[in-house]
Amino acid sequence: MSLKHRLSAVNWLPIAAATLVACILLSLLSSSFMSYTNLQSVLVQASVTAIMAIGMTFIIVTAGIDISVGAILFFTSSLFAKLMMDTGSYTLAFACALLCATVLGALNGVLIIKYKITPLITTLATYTMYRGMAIHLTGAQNIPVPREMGFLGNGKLLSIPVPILLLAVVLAVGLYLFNATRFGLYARAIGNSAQSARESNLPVNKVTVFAYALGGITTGIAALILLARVGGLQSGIGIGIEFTVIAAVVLGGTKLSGGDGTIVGSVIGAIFLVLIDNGLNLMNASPYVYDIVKGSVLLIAVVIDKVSVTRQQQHLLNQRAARIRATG
Amino acid sequence: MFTKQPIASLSVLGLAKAFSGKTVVKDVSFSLYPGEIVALVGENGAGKSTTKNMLCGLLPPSEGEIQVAGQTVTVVDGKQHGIGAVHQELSLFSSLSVAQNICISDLPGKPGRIDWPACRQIAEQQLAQLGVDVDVNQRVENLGAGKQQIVEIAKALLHASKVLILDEPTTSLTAPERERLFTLMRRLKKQGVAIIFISHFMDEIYQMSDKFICLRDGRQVGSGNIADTPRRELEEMMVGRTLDEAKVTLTPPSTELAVQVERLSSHYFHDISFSIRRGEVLGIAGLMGAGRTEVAETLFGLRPFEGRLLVDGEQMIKPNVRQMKQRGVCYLTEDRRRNGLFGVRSVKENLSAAKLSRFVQRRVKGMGFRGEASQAQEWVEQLNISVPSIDEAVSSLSGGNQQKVLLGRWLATLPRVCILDEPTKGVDIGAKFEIHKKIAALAASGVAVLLVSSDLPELLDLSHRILVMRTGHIVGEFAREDFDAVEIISLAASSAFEKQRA
Amino acid sequence: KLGLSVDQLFESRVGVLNAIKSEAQKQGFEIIEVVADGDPQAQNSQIQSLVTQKVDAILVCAVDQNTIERALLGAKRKGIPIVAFDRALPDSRAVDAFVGPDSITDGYLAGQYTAQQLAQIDGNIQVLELLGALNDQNGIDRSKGFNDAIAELPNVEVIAMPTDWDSARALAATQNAFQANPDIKAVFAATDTHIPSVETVLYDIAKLHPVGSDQHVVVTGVNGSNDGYQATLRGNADGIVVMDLHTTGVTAVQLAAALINGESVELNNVIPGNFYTTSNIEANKANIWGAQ
Amino acid sequence: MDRALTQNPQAPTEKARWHSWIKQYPAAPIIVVLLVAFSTLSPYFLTAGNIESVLIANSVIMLGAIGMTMVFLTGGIDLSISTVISASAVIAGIVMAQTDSISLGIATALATGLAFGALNGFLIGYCKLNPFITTMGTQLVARGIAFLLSQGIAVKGTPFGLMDFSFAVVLGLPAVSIITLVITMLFIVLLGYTSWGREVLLLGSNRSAARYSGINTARTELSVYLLAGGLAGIAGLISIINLGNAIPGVGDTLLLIIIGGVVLGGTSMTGGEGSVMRTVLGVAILAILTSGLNLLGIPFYDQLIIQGVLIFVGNGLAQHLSRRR
Ligand SMILES: Nc1ncnc2c1ncn2[C@@H]1O[C@H](COP(=O)(O)OP(=O)(O)OP(=O)(O)O)[C@@H](O)[C@H]1O
Ligand SMILES: Nc1ncnc2c1ncn2[C@@H]1O[C@H](COP(=O)(O)OP(=O)(O)OP(=O)(O)O)[C@@H](O)[C@H]1O
Ligand SMILES: [Mg+2]
Ligand SMILES: [Mg+2]
Repeated sequence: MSLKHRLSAVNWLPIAAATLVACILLSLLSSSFMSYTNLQSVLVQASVTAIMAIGMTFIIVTAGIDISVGAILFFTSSLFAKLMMDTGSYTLAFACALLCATVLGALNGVLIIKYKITPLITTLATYTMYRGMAIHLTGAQNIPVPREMGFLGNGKLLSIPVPILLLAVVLAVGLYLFNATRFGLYARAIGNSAQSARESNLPVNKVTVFAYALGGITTGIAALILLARVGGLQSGIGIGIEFTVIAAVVLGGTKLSGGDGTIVGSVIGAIFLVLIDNGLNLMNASPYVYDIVKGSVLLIAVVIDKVSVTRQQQHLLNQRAARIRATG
Repeated sequence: MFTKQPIASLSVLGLAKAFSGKTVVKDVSFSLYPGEIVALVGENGAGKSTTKNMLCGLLPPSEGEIQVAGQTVTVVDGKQHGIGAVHQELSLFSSLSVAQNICISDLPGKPGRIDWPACRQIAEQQLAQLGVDVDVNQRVENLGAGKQQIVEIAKALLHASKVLILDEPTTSLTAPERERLFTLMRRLKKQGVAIIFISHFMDEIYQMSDKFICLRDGRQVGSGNIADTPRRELEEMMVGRTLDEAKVTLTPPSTELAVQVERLSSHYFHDISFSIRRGEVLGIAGLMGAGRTEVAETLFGLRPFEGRLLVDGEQMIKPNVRQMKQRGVCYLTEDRRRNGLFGVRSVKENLSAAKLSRFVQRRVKGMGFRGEASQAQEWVEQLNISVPSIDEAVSSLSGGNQQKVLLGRWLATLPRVCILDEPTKGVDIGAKFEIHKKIAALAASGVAVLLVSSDLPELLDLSHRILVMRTGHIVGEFAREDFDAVEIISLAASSAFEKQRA
Repeated sequence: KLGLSVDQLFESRVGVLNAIKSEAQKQGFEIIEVVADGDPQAQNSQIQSLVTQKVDAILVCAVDQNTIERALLGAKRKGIPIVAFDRALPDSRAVDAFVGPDSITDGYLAGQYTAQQLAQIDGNIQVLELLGALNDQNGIDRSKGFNDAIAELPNVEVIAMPTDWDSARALAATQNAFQANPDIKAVFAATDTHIPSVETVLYDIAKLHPVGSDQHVVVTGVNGSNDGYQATLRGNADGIVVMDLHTTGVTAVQLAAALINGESVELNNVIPGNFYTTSNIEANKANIWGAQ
Repeated sequence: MDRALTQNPQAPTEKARWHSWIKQYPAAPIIVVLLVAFSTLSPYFLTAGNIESVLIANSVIMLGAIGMTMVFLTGGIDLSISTVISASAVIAGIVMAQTDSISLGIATALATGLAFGALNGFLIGYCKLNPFITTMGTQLVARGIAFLLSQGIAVKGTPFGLMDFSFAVVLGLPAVSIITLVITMLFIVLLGYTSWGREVLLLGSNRSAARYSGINTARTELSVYLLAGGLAGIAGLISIINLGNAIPGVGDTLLLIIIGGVVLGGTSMTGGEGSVMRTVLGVAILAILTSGLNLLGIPFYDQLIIQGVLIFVGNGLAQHLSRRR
């Protein structure tokens, strides 16, 4: 296989290119952009969505979707804050929160395979349920978390911010699961064709539940980081983040129709989305133009993506044509 | 038990299957012994694929008992019981690589750590056995239909240690690949693997199998040794009536040119020139991957090209499908699942899809579909499509019946130029003959037909002229009086031999 | 029977609701509560359903001040008195009484304090303002009040960042703002629940110095949540404007009761907020609804 | 011989017809159950006032949902419907406030919706861009425009004529419901009984096959997003009628409700299967559910939980009914 051929299979290249372009543009537009601290803070800001996007990638490659992650984040944070306040035990709170996030995620998977309702409507239903449960739990109160929690949000280990380290760990695990394990391969296979997967005797149900559980646990980790960074539970925290997460995944080159995707792409997608906000903030843009700029940038990004993919394909076709001409 | 025979690899007793109350398979009982090839024959919709699905654990039987190696099992587990199957509709994962597809049900290495090099190696071995050259790192979606079928076979062979079920494995294969498959089947047979072979090609069945089981309307109507059963008898057992003499008569074409192709080139072929006259059937032979399908699709305005394409003497510049349809051109795709059928939609809608305006009620322009149902019903009867109702989703039809629906869609447009790519793929013998007669009649009525087929006898029977393609080039042309099967195959295949030598 | 129509559930809203409910119980009213979850159309139909259920008075906090007029007029025609709370309905012909904060003054109080603190600094002074939702009148008014007050300093540049009341966004915005303008001297949060986020950022860039230190960044906010209280208590924040949610709630029920009895009441009942600083906040803990 | 089966298809039995009807409208039994439950539990549920307010409150959702149904039928998604509603309302509101002309307002609302629809349709149909990201982009642009033009606050100065219209009653129903009803019927016909509608369904069922059958997939797709945009425009205008003013966030909260209604009705997101009638039922479920739970005085957060649970219970019920013979 030629290098070109190999590259054409790397579907996160377009978003990486778009991100690079965005970085160059921003460093021209704002002198403070290219500073070490700013780039670091971009990564820290992206960590929450990026971690969730890694989990979401597994779900989307199975041709599923999870609208409820925002609500899982809300519920998990609520549970954690509540437990912290009531018991003061870190171990208990951490364990319960992560377990609970995983279980809620897995529950989505179980409901999807049990009721055979499309993932969208299933997770839409659980979205309202989880959200209701979270408000029920806290009565829409804000709950502060202890200051030491802040370590998760802005502490440093080996002079690298903890959220970035966590992102790196989740990324490494995600890459491994995706590329080296049966689960990763099966997930892609199921997304390609659930029918064929069944014909090939793949454990469709187990893989589905596991994928959603992964979505849950990554959301749990993200929830704890976010909670630590904003210093306490706020009612409605995380609601709406699902669209950002899905957008990061799709921007990263994962097809919503399933079967095909990359973990690295999702992380770059999340960073790209944060870059837009970062740039607008740095340039002191009027609060009213944020959405317009963000929307336009998204549109430009998909166009760039399309153009580059089309050009790659065209190149391969030309190669083939040359081969055929040569045999004549 | 006093039999001297070895234990049956697989035996079934009174197997039955009903879909929401409608029985499609009933009273199927047979035993399958190691090292024997059993042909499962029957018309389209007879229940062959459904039986296969029950045998490999995809469908739970409504009634009956399945024994694997003498043990009664409730659910068949392909991997555990050593049963592999090639499904009629490809069950591949298009965005995974060839190697991943082949090994997916039995990956080397630990569950938490797949051994990818080993996986590639296994895949290469499997493909080498079949004697085809496919890059195992290639994504399956980049392969043509023929190569996909090979991959599917390679995948099934991997864990078919005891029983292998082949559901119409040869529909997309050309002669050399078929031969390789047969060689392989013989080898497996020697190794003691029992094979169930489903096919509509009687030649193959007589060449390969030891025994047969015949289904008709879901019931087992006969079984026995192939050697003791004359071909005619078996055919009549399948269809349940006496068959007419199977010979189509061709009428000579007119001199009027319907399609002219001059120096046509694209990414997939180079410098193609030919013409088709009204009333002529022009066959194109070639191995898989020769680019026949691409030429056919280009003629229908589906792909960009360089060169000249004339329909009725009028040059088509950057045509699209709609323009070609307006000129009376139609194209029957070889890949019915991907490019042909609207799976969840009804048979009726599938039949009318290419000619919606035909059904439009005139009173209010563009509104309503008066006459759609009766037209559809007419075509269902004409093509003998076995379907409970025209409102049934087309995906629940048997493979051969799906093919007939697709054919019906295009015949309903009353074409003047008919491009047919593997028109009888998966169609049973009776229906195939009917379709051949229809094609001949179409030609006789002045329609120009371009026939692409991997079924050489079909080409020889039906064509006035045959072009041979190899790797995107036309390498030969035969007039009907010079038809020579051996020469056509060797001309089509010579590149493959060259490649092997190199 | 009292009908209670609420825009959305969040901490300070729940604070008022609790006050309303306990006062209603004291006065022997039954409460029928509906929540619109931010959807004005839903609130319209919910108010109508309250009318259908023949409540004696309606207490309403509008999703959007201009869009429930139709439903309110419907109630009015049935003779049901209407009390708006928390969010004023200035142009309404249907509302009989309003009780709630004076958001412009609340913002002004915080701005005034900030201006005092920055008065000695020469040269260009940058002030970060974390806006509320751009379509929330209280958010808009707090911003207006704050900007009016701060404009009294000649050399101030206000950098406004949208947050949509979302702490995560507030956090990112603060972080980015300090990257672009490391010299920001003061931060104003439209809700003090964002102050912990501000603390996180200041800590990150080693600028978290308590009140009184030279390098201290002035931090103020409006609301009265525990977040704001704790931050002020710690001295990371200078002070917060605390809304009197309890009085608001109690007054709302009292107004409704009076209207039901046919008494005439004051149309506008503003419950002013109080500005508490690090020095006096602990002493006033009892007056701060969120303090724990 | 079994051929008889194909030649004279059995007259469908009463049971079989019921069976296929339930399959067609999986939402119907849920509606019946909910209606019975709520009307017994709350005396106010079936009052004219309540029905009227439910109808009015859901008119905007219904129009958005029709658009979303068409888009889903092609296998796409349109996240921008909700904020295009807002943008159309704001732009039309501003035009009406300036000119006091209702007809000009209607024209601008429609034009705004169509413009966004055309943009979506062009990018998705002709440039073959990913519908999710594309419409997410236009969603943000539309939202931004709505907020920028209105500065976040309601646009006042709606002509009195339009206000009066909100109280108008035709045939015992509020006028806006009549408009919604007429448009709904129009689209039932358009999708179910025209070749355009058939092309949309075929396209969604198998895009490649549609191309091979000579359907102009790009143009069909463009028309679908265009119409969805147009409907969002009208919905924006209706929101002004209902609310009296144009507000910039009016549609924003509706996205999930619209998607929920469409999918609950039984239209599949993967395309090719569904109908406007199903969506009517799906939207009705959500409308009945929210209204009923409110009347029962169930706390907001418990309503959320109950809604979620009922979706599963309802679907289980529908599946059970359609499986039983
Ligand atoms: N999922 C299903 N639901 C309903 N009916 C089905 C389903 N699958 C198959 N059938 C029906 O069962 C009958 C037998 O189908 P089957 O696919 O077994 O035929 P076959 O013998 O393999 O035919 P072919 O030679 O055309 O492949 C057909 O009439 C078909 O319509
Ligand atoms: N979807 C596709 N994407 C990329 N390449 C393709 C695709 N389909 C076919 N090809 C390639 O085009 C060439 C010709 O394809 P194809 O197999 O359809 O030719 P054919 O002569 O019609 O053979 P067949 O006997 O299989 O019909 C092959 O080399 C194949 O790999
Ligand atoms: Mg079959
Ligand atoms: Mg071909």
